[in-house]
Amino acid sequence: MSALAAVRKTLHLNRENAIGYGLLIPSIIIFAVFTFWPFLYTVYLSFFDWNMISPEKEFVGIRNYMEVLGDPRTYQIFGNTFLYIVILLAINCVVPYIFAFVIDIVLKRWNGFYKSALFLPAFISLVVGSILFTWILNPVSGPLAIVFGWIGLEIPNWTKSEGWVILVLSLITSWKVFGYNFILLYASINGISREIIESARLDNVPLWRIFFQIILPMSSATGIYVFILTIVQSLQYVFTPVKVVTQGGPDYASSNLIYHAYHEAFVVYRTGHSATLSIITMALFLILLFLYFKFVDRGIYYEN
Amino acid sequence: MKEIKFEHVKKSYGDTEVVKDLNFTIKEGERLILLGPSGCGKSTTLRMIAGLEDITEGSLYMNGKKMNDVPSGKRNVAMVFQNYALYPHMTVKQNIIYGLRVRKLFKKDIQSRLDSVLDMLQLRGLEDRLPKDLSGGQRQRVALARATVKRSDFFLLDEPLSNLDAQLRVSARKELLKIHEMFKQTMVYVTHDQIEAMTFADRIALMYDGELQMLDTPTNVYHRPANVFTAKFIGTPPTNILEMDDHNGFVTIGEQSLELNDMWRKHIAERKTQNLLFGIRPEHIELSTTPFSNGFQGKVKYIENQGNSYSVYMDLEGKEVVALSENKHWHKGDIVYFRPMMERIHLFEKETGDSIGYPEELLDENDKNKEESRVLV
Amino acid sequence: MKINRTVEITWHVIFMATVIVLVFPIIYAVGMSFTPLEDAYNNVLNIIPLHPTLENYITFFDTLPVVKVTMNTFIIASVATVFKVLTSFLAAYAFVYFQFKGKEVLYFLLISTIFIPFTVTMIPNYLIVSDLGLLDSVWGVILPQLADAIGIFLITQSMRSIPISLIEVARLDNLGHGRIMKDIVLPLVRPAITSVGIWFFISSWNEFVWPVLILKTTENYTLPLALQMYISSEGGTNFTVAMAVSVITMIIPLLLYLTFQKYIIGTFTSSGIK
Amino acid sequence: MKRFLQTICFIALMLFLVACNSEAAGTTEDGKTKIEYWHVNAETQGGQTVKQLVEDFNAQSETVEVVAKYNPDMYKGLMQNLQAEAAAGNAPAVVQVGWSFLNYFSDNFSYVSPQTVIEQHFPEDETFLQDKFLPNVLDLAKNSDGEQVGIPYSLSSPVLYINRDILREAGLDENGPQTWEEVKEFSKVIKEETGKYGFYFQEPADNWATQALLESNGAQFITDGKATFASEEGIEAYELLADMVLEDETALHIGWDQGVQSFIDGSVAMAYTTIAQRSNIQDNAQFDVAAVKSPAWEGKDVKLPAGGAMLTITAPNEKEQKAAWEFMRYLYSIESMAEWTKGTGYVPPRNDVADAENGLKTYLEENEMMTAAVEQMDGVVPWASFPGDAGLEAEQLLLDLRDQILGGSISVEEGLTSIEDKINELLND
Repeated sequence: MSALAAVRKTLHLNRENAIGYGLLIPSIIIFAVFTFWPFLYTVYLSFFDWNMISPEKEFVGIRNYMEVLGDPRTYQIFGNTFLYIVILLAINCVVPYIFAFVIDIVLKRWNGFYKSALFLPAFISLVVGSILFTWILNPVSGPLAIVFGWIGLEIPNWTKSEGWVILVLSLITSWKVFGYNFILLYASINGISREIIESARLDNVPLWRIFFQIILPMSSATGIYVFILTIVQSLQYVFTPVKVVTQGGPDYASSNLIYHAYHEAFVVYRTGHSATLSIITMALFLILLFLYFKFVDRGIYYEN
Repeated sequence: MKEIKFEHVKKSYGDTEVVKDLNFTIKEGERLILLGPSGCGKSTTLRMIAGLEDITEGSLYMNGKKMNDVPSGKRNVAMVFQNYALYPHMTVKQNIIYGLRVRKLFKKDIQSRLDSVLDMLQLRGLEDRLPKDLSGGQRQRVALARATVKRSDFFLLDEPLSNLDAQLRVSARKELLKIHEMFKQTMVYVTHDQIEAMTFADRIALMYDGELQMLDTPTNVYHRPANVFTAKFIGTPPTNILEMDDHNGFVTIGEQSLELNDMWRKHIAERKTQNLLFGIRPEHIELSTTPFSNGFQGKVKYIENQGNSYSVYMDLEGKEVVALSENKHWHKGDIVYFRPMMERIHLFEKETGDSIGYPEELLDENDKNKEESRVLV
Repeated sequence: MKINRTVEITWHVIFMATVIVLVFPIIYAVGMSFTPLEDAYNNVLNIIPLHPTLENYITFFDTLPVVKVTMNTFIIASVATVFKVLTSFLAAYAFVYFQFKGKEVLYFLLISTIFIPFTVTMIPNYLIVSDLGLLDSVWGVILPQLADAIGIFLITQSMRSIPISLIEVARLDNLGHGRIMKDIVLPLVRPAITSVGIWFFISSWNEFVWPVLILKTTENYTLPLALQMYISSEGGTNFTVAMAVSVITMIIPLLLYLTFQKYIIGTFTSSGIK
Repeated sequence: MKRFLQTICFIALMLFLVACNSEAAGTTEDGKTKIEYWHVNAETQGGQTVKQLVEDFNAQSETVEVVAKYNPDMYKGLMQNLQAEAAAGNAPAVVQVGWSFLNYFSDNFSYVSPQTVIEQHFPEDETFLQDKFLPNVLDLAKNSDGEQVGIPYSLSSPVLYINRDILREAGLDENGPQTWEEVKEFSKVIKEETGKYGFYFQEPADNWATQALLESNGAQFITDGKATFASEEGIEAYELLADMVLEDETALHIGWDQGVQSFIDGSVAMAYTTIAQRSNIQDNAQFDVAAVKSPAWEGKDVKLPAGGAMLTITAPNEKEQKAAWEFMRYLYSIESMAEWTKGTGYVPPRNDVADAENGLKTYLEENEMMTAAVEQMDGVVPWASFPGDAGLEAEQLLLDLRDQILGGSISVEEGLTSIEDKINELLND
């Protein structure tokens, strides 16, 4: 009884606050069971050598970490992941930013049509997209190759060339991601007071300056949100085309941290390595998490 | 008794004390204005009455009952917010009657209350509009209407007119008076605008830095300021406050001095206070181009046109003194002679800033009656 | 605002090109779904079928209980959406309108789950679903998806933008939290909820990796899984049937989008994340 | 819109309230033993036949009910699902296991040898395996310890598909090349005469075709549990392919699906791939297409690893094991085998199906393309499956090597030698 009272006191638990906790319970239960526990379990697994079915897990300490970090392959994967991030950011953050600006400020006609059309593929499954693009982009027989052939151009053999493969898989992913990010950024830019932009126009400020000096800072909270979302979500979205089209090949040239963790767990069944890779990925994402709380969460609050 | 009583009420956020030890009573049916500069704690005080802020220490009584832990909804208060807080997704009519519907009043009753308030506040014809389709004045009236239909014992207003232009304010004040006439609620009204306070209040509670400075009628707040802060805050341009060095019955500024009359000398002598501040309102200074027998000489620094009069800023031995004049022929650099009206001066203790009061000769019947109710904090 | 005419035309060209790149594959997929496989192989450029046929759709309907599969997809998507929205809404309400101990920490913890890649949770979740006896059941797919951090984040942002005085007025009217949620907060965050809800629905509808793990029998498949039945490295991919399945998979999201596109874009624009 | 959303919400909630009924394996209402059969047969690869066979079986069996589960992504995908299932403590009853997973499967999963089940419960079938299967075929399903893990079910072999129209256009023998040396020559001519690619060598996520290429030249993938593919013959064989891709640029280096697409649309003259692609190619190619036997190396015997899978019994208890064999016996009947072959293009593992009247006699007469595959079955050798825990990793290393070699980032000799060393190191651990 007194213990209960003590808990009540430390939690500052009056009736009002109890309701607050109560409202959170559904989310907390779901997250605890399906996210936090699995996360801890993965941390635990990263210290074991296990193939998922053998009844015994062999405790190996930090050997998994040593092995993963000692493997040159891991650094190739890091490099790929970085390349994916750069390309995805360029296509799904920078370009939509500019597009959103242009459609809001420059273009006066067909805006509705553009918005609808650009958003459209966001509603379609990436599996569909992957199959479709594998066919369309067949470097020998695909429709694009044939059209290119008429003008004497060749499509690179992208599924088998380093570099190209990442670019094309990123493009396939962008097909789906682009529209959503575009709409988010458009919403933010559209919300900036017209007076500010108009007064800049009165001062004859060129468009690019308006973009960099007014639009960018004033929509920065959304910008950073999209930036982070692009990295965290798109990197996971890329998984589908990688799995459907290349399975990480050729020779890991299209694999990234997420796919590689999957590959280790479900193709060669090294659960420990997979868990280790996931934990390393998490650690990298943590930096983003920090950025997020530093800028987005509060930034957005004040922007309102 | 629909009165509100504060007993040693304090409010703090962490280490910052926003309201320090409030003790006063708001009388049943009166229009009390909480006046003060921004950040003085007046809104917090109002919100404590409404139950929107917890009371850190002390007790708040309403209707004779301790209210500290009673939730807002059970305090029988209506409130008008500065931004009106109209529900943007409800029409005017829905906004007004939403609270009544929640209280499960009879339909007929709701309708009659709605009708009367719509007429009273000239909102007929706007019932089905959304707030976004209303003008500022209309929104303000809807907010008033919504608070009015509740027919609560306590009617709280948080800067309700600050978003209106000057003309609308005048008419809005009239409407407020009309409402108060009709329902005689205990009205607590927060504003930083002294004109609003003067014209509307039965009593003004002037707050500064979380403390109550003075609680009295508008007349007394103006003519009998309880302390330097009150004197300076009320009136534009503000009261001139000058230091009286080693007075001996004289107000000495640099080389010049002014002799106080007997009535004041006697009053000071009774108070046995030495270090005093001398206060005089700009409108109580006589100006002249020729020297007064008992007055100061200064130099015009600059002039502000007030429309019906001019504020003349003068340099007096390095100190600035402002006086009001109906005469427009003052120029920068002119030598000017001026004299405070002796029956209109205020004296304050230098240490505390509190008024040392007024000679008996100056107090009329009315003042004497009010003497008890005046609170000097 | 005066914009240079050439600048404007250049941008129109760029936008048109982008629209074509983004929309062409969808039109191509529709065309191919009505084309016999033989034609698809030999006339890849014919978007409009030379010999239009329903054969691909017939094959699909013959090999799978399409209605059941569509229902499965719909059940998963709608139940997951409703619950995600509900839990996110309640959590957001708690975070915005209550001051309780540990609030910041909890918020931080919940939001940080956005940063956990799905590979981290996949294996343990599979074990949990299996222990619950929900393998090969749509409920097994749904269960881990009943709450969502992005939903909490977006709805919290939207709620924070409601002036607090609206809630205070309600409190003065002695409204309970249920009433405040339903009559005041909910209508005011409706755009955010709708856009988040649409997004949940679409994501769940198109979900692939997780259902592949859980669903086993064809009767329990979802549409994106059905697609896999026509892709086989060893037997070859039946591209045109795959496209027919794709069209069926797309049709509901696309109809939803095309019918309500004005509303949807408006909602996304007005809710934004600001 | 509002109404619409409300309706969705309402329906969703109703659906949720309707109790979920997940039927687990076990016993059905009518007392039949319910078992799961896991297969990899997509709709393009006999999915319909699996469905038909299971339906027919269920209709005639009074004691057993089979539920078929398709596993996408071939044997690898099936193994992944099996892994997840095992981790969760469950198991289906009958599973198709691809040859390359033979050792991995037998090392890591619990199973019962079919013969054991037969001897325990079905004495009448005691000689079934021995009577109906050739010993070399049965051997395919033995692991490195010589244990009979399962029974061969799907047998495939690689054949050379040729586009006779292109061969004629290039002035080449329309019956196609007989040797690998000729394949290379043909391709050169085709490239010169028609500008098209001469050859495509299948590139799936396994080393099946590579093994055929290397071992036919006298190399040996595994000798006594050690990798030995980097012999002179092995290097020579691999170099031919690498040369065609990198030097001559007459062969296409591309994903499997895309490669087949390019053969069917006439961009590539010859494709070396599994007989399982027959119906896809035959149905969709608009040119004179044929399948010829796998090329040999000049003066050497062809050695072709068996592709496909075996059926294994993974049922955990005797009741289900019994049911599993009943089902399997049905699948291995002549009629079922014939259906299976027709539906998939696989070569029947039973020795008496091809000639039986109720088997495939007429079918084979009508389908010339199958002949090449059936005829070359005497050259069948087991699919090299590396033993031990590192087996899958070894397999993966070889796959990675293919990308490296054909991508030109490493020479054949260096690549094969170093990977061989690496694999042997792994196997020793």
